[in-house]
Amino acid sequence: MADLATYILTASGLVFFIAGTVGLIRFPDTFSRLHALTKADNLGLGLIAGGVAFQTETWAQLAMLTLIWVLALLAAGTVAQLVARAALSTPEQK
Amino acid sequence: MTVWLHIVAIVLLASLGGALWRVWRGPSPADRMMAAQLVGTGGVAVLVVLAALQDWTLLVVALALALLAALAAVGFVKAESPDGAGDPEETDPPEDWRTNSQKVPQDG
Amino acid sequence: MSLTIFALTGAALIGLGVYGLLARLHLLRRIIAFNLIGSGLFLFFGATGARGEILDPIPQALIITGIVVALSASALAVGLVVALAQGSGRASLPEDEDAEGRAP
Amino acid sequence: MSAALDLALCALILGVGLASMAGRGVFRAAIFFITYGLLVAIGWARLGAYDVALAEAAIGSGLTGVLLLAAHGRLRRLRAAAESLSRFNLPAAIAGGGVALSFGWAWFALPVPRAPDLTYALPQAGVGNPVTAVLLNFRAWDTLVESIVLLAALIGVWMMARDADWDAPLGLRYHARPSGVLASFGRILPPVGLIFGVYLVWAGAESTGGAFQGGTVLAAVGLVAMMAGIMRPPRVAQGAWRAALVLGPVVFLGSGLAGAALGAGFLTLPEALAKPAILTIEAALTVSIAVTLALLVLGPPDEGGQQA
Repeated sequence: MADLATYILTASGLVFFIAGTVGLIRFPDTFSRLHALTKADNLGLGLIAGGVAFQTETWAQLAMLTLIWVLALLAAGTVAQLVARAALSTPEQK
Repeated sequence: MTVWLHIVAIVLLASLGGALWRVWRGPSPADRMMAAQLVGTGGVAVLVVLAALQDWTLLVVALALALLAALAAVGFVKAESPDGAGDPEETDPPEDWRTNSQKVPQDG
Repeated sequence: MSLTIFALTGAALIGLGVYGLLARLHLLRRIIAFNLIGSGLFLFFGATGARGEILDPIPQALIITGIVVALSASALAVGLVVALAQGSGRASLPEDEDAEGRAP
Repeated sequence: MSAALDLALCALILGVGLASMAGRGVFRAAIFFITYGLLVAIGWARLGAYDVALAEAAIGSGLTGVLLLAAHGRLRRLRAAAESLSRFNLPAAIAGGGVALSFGWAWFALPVPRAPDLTYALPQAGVGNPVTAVLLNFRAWDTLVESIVLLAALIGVWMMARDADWDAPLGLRYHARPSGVLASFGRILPPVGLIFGVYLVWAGAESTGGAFQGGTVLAAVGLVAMMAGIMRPPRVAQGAWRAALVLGPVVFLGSGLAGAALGAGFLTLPEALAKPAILTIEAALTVSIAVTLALLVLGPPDEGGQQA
C-alpha cells in the first residue's frame, strides 16, 4: 500500500519536473519561462518528497522531508519574485 | 522499489540536463539564473530519492541544499542592481515594462 | 565499476581545468578553471579512498579541508582580480594582451 | 541500474564542467560552476562520502556562487567583464589531455591502496563519526594549520582595501526595500539556518556534520542577512569580530598545549577528555570558520563601488 503511494506520487512528481523543463526550454520569453519553472518544480519536489515520505522509517525523517519542501518553497518563491524584478527593472543592462 | 527509485533519479537527472540547456542558451542573465534554480530544486529532489535508496542521512545534505538554494540567486540580484548592493524591489518597474520585456537583452 | 566512473570523471575534469587555466585569458574564468582542477582532484582522491574494503575517512577529512581552502584561495584571487580591474580596467594579465594593449 | 545512474550523473558533471570552460562570457561560466558544485555534491552522496557531500553542497554551490556572481558584478561595473572568444589552443589541449590521461593511467596501473583500519582506534577518539575523529583528533595538525590558513587568506583579502575605505564596513553597502521580499527572506532564513548549523556541529560527533559544514551554513545565512540589509557588515577594526576570528585557532592551540602539559603530547587528546575537548574545539572552530568564510566572501571594505 505504502509502496503504491510512492509509485504514484513520485511518478506524478516526475511529470511536473519534466513539464517544468519542457516549459523552460519551449516558452518564448523570460517571464513565461519563470512561470513554468516556479509552478512546476515546487509541486514536483513536493510530490517526490511526498512519495519518498511513505518509505521513511522514523518521524524525524518525515519532519526533515517536510522541512526540505517548505524551505524549497520559500527559496523558490523568493527567487522567482527577485529574479523577475531584476529582469524587469534592468532590461537595457547587459 | 529500488529499481523504480533508480529510474526516478535518472529521469530527474535527465530533466536537469534539459534545464542546463537553458543555462547555456540564455539569452538573458535572468534566464540562466532561473534555469540554475531549477537545477538546484532538481538536485534536492535527486538527493531525497537517494536518501530513500542509500541512506537516510542524505536528508541532511538535501536540507542544506534546500536551505541555501536561494543564496546564489540573492547574490545574482544584488550583483545585477546598479550599484551592486541594491534590491530590485526598491525601484518601481518601468511604465513600459510590458513592451520592454519582449526585448530580451543579451549578455556579453 | 562506479568508482572507476567517478575516478575517470575526476581525471577528465583535471584535464579540462588545466586546459582552461592555460587557454582562457579572463582571470575570473581562470579562477573557475583552478576550482575545476581542485574539484577533479578531490573526486579522483575520494574514489581512490573508497577503493578498499572499508570507506577510508582520511581522504574525506582531507577533502573537506581542501574544499574550504579552495574557497578561501578563490576569495583571495577574486580580491586580486577586482583590485587589478580597479587599477587597469582589465581582468586579464598584461603579458597576455595583444600588440594594441587590449585585453584579448 | 546503479551504474546507469552514476553514468548519467558523471555525464552531467563532465558536461557542466565543459560548459564552464567553453564559450563566451564569464557570467555563463559562473552560473555553470554553481550547478557544477551541486552535481558534484550529488556525486559525493553516491560515493558514500556524506560529510564531503554536505561541505560541497554548502560551499560549492552556495558560497562560491555568491563569490563569483559578486565578482562578475564588480568587474562589469569596472567594464572589465567582457571576454572575447578565444580560439582553440592546441598546446593547452595537449597539456590538459596529457594530465587527464596520466591520471586515468594511474587509476588502472597503480595498486589499490590499503586503507588503514581506524575501527580499532575509533573508540579512543571520543567521537563516533570517523571523519570528525580524523579532523579533530588523529590529524589535528592539518586542521589547526588550515584554520590559520583561512585567517591568512582573509588578511590577504583585507590588504586589497584602499586606505580611504579602511574604516568602512566590509564589502559593499548593501540595502534593500525594508518591507520587500528580500528583507522578509533575510528575516526568515537566518533563524532556521542558525538552528541547522548548530545541529550539524552537534550531530557531527556521531553522524554526518561537523565544524566545517556547520560553520559554512552559518556563514551562508549570515551573508543572506547582510545582503538583505538585516545585519550590518562589521568593520575591520571591530574587536568582537576579530576575537571571533581567532577564537577557534586559539582554543585549538590551547587544548594542544594543555595536552602537552598533561603529558599526552602536543595536540594529543587524552582518551578520557577526548569527547568534551573535541566538542569545545569544534564549537570555537565553528564560530571562527563561520565568521572567516562570511567575511572572505564579503570582500574588502569598498566605498568606491558605489560610484563606479
